Amino acid sequence: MAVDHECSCNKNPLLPSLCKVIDVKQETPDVQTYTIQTLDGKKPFSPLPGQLAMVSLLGVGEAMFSITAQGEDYIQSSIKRTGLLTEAFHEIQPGQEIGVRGPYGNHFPIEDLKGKDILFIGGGIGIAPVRSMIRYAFEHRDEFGHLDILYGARSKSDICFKEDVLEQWPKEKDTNVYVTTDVPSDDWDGHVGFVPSYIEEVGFKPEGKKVVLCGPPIMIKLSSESLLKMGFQKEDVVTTLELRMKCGIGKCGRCNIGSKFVCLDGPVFTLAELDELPDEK
Amino acid sequence: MILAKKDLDQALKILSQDAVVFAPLITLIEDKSQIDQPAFEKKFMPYHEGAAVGLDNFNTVKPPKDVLFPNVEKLYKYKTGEGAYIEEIVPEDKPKILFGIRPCDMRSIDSMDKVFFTKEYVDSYYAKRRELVTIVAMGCMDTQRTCFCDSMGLDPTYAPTADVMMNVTKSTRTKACPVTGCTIPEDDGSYILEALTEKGKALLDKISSLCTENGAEEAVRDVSCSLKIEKDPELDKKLSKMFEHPIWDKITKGCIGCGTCTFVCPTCYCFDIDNENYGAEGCKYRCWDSCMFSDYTRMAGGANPRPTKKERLRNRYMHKLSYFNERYGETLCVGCGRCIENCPAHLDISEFIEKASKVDAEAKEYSEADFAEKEVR
Amino acid sequence: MSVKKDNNWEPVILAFCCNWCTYTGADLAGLNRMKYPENVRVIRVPCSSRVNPQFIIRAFQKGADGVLVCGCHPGDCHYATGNYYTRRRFMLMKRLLEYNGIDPKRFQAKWISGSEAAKFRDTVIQVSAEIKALGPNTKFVGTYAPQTATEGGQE
Amino acid sequence: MAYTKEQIQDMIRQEAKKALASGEVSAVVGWTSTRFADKTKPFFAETEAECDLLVWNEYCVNGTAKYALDDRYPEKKLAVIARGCDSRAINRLIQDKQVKRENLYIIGVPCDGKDNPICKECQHKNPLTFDVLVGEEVEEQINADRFAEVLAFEKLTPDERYDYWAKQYDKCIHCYACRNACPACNCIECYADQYRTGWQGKAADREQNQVYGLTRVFHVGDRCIECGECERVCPMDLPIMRQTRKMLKDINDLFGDYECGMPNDSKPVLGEYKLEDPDEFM
Repeated sequence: MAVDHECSCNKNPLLPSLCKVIDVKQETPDVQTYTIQTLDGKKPFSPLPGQLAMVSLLGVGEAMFSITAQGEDYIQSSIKRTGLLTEAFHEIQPGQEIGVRGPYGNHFPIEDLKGKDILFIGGGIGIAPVRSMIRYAFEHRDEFGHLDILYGARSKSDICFKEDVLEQWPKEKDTNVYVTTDVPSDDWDGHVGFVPSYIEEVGFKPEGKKVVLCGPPIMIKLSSESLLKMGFQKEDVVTTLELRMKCGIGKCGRCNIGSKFVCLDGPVFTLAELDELPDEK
Repeated sequence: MILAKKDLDQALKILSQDAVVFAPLITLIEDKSQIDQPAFEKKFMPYHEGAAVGLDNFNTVKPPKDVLFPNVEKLYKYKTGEGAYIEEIVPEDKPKILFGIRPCDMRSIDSMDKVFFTKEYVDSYYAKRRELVTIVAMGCMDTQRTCFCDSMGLDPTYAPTADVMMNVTKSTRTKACPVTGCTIPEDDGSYILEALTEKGKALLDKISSLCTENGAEEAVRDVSCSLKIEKDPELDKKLSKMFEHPIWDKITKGCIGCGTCTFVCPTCYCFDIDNENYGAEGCKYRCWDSCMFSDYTRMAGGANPRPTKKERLRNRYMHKLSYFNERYGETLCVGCGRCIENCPAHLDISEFIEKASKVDAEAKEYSEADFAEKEVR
Repeated sequence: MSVKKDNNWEPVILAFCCNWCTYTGADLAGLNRMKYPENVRVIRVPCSSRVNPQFIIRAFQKGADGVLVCGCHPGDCHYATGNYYTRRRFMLMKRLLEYNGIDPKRFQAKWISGSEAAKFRDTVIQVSAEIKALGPNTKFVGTYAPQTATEGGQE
Repeated sequence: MAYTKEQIQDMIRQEAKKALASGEVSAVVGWTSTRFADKTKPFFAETEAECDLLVWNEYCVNGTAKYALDDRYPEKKLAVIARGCDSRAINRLIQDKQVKRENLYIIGVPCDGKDNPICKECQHKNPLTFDVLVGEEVEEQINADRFAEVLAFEKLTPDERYDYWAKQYDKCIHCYACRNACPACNCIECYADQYRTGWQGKAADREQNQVYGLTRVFHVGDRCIECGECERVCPMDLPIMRQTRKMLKDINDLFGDYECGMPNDSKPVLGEYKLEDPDEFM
């Protein structure tokens, strides 16, 4: 049998390890953040910013979620209530056991981003994967240039990670935070409008700047158009995709775009790489 | 080595002693009401004494892939709530012999090896089964009308990656079976066996007492497929530029969106992972899935990147003929013809290959009438 | 659940009971301290027509030895006509199951009103005795129970 | 004098061209030849030249009606070449409110039976609903006994029956061809596609196949038009009609003579009731 074992370990990549949720935080009416630890209080694994974890609620199902943050002894995932499984997730109480396997996928091109100014753009729950990179940049603040964070949510109550977005991040050194909501509300005195138009309004300069972009598909599409119009190069805009996944290891077949698998070759792609693939996003 | 046909059963009996031998067995489907004619089914099943082994004639409807990649495979058991656990279910470690698969099916196993063993992760369930399997491939003696493997670059009489290659010797003549109408040997011809790997040698050692050394016998190697198709050798590259081509609209119209083609395909390896619960306990299993189903790519919330059969069939054909080439360097269609024979809507991948080879990749319009003169078989 | 048929074996009977009649009837049986075999598991449904024929197949697969569907008498349905549909549906389902080899005693339907506590008791006693006489159900038995879950696929 | 196959084929082509020329029709669904003489495939003729590819012979076995569901809100009509069974299938879809009659242009063709065993028991060879009829009506089979198979099977013992079906469901590969070919299976989203643990498991093993098989039979049993597509398309040759016909037979026995897909708006048996229905649950 002529097969090349690229992986030296004998681990079963489809077998999750039993972990527990130690904290549940209600971010918005339909988004919760789960802090996950192994049963003996350790970190399940150490992901790089942008990587994914396959989280399973035993007896209900499993799905791929981006890892929004990690600490010494935990990882965090933020989950929006959209379907059956995520509805069940929102019933979770701290202490519940879940299965976790990962980390999967590639990650944001840290080496490429180092030494450059970065513009982070997030829309809605799309800020979740971006946040892992933002946190990384803050933890290694000296290795990066000026940081801009532009975040759009439907309304004030839909802003995820309010403490970070509204309080913590604006205080960080050499960092500008722009927040916009789609609809005005009485308790919101910030900018109102959609992300793509806000990008143009602020008028970011493309020189020496890289963009990390994530949000709903239509926002990614329109924001990319705005960015390209403003002179950004396709190679300088990275985005992260989401498709239905089952195995997470590039075997089960469904998350392909052309010959690439989002779970293995992605989820992070530059716009230039996406251009090479069939239009099936 | 030479094995007389009459000794085949004896050989399988010996091999069954310390392994499960999966061979294409012909079974009668019993219908005690005797309404219908008795139906025969040919399927790769564990050999037992007295079983009718059908090595010649038509291939099985279901490919032999489920010996390595079962239709349903339990991955792990779990319990939720109090005393929660996750416990791996390890495949049984009994050696298996896959006996008498055709070169097309052997090639499909090579493709599956590439999928499950390479690209960063090794699928441990598949790996475990694969290691325990010894494959005896059987060169085709005659081909069905839907066979086109030689147009896809295969040799219907030789499978270079098998553990043992088995061919009939030239003297064998056949006649029609008075009961089933199948072709059966007229005389006791023989098989010529050649070990291609160490595993194969070990297998042949077990039955060496039944065999004689090669004499003047020659293997039947002058078999060629009845279906010849004109395939552009660069079709994979051409197709990658044809994603928006109007041909897709036309050829997918007749498709009914079932999963027959994917389940009878020896190379389709996509799977789904699901669970079945019994109270707080349950087990996670994986099972064959089909890219032709709507829920294959549908995401939570209802968005679906492939909403209609056009996108789904396009993805299937592109995967077989272009994406897989790009990723693993070979075409995923081996030309076994199963999907052509079994498609409810009589779609024909070979017809698509021919048409896609001929059309202009840049064309904005496409009409079936351009291919009006059809070859009728 | 015991698999062998022995004297201690007790059948598992699943009873789908309409919330408005039979469930109240069963409640009344309890209030009156009527005795009936404890091997019946009651599932309350809003109407007997809520019972999907699939539930019955699933019940057998997951270990039930018998299934009982109970609803209001025709004409008494809380939703006016629900049990008329039930009647047609389960007359066909019963025959289809029988055609597929299930003993008709294993699947029964009965109209039991809220005041018919005694009828509920008698039905359960009768069904229980009948199924006990038949022994454990061996048809439509599932393969996913964790205690039997081993390697899948090939037989 | 009866027309020959070739004459009917020519007339079908002419009608198809006429329909396309009217400008009201986007495509004509019929059959075209494949590379095998004994197989035809469903075909959408969209241009005049493509109309000449339409064929009519004993191998035109595929049902054409279900393609009307591909586009539920069409801008133009879809022309369907319909045999007797196809016209019943169209009635089925209309009665189930899945397509509108005005969105279809039906080219009816009386059918003398195809290379399909179910045609031996066909009750309606002539189209029941059509806009234009090609050729002339054929004689219906009066003595075709559609329940003979069921009656014979009922005579077996319960264990024999169970074993038979269990073996059949072991064969099933869960491809859903029966569902996708069936004109009565016209739910916009099938329950089997709605992923939910405990509903329809995707695994192709006996347990899930029994659930799927029986649920489907029960769901379509009272609306079955007996075209036999389920059985024809099954790659594993499951005798699906043997189950469905059992339901139809019981319906006939219990609730009176019943046939589906007639050009009236009768409700399916399980979708209505009568106060005087027999009752055995007292």
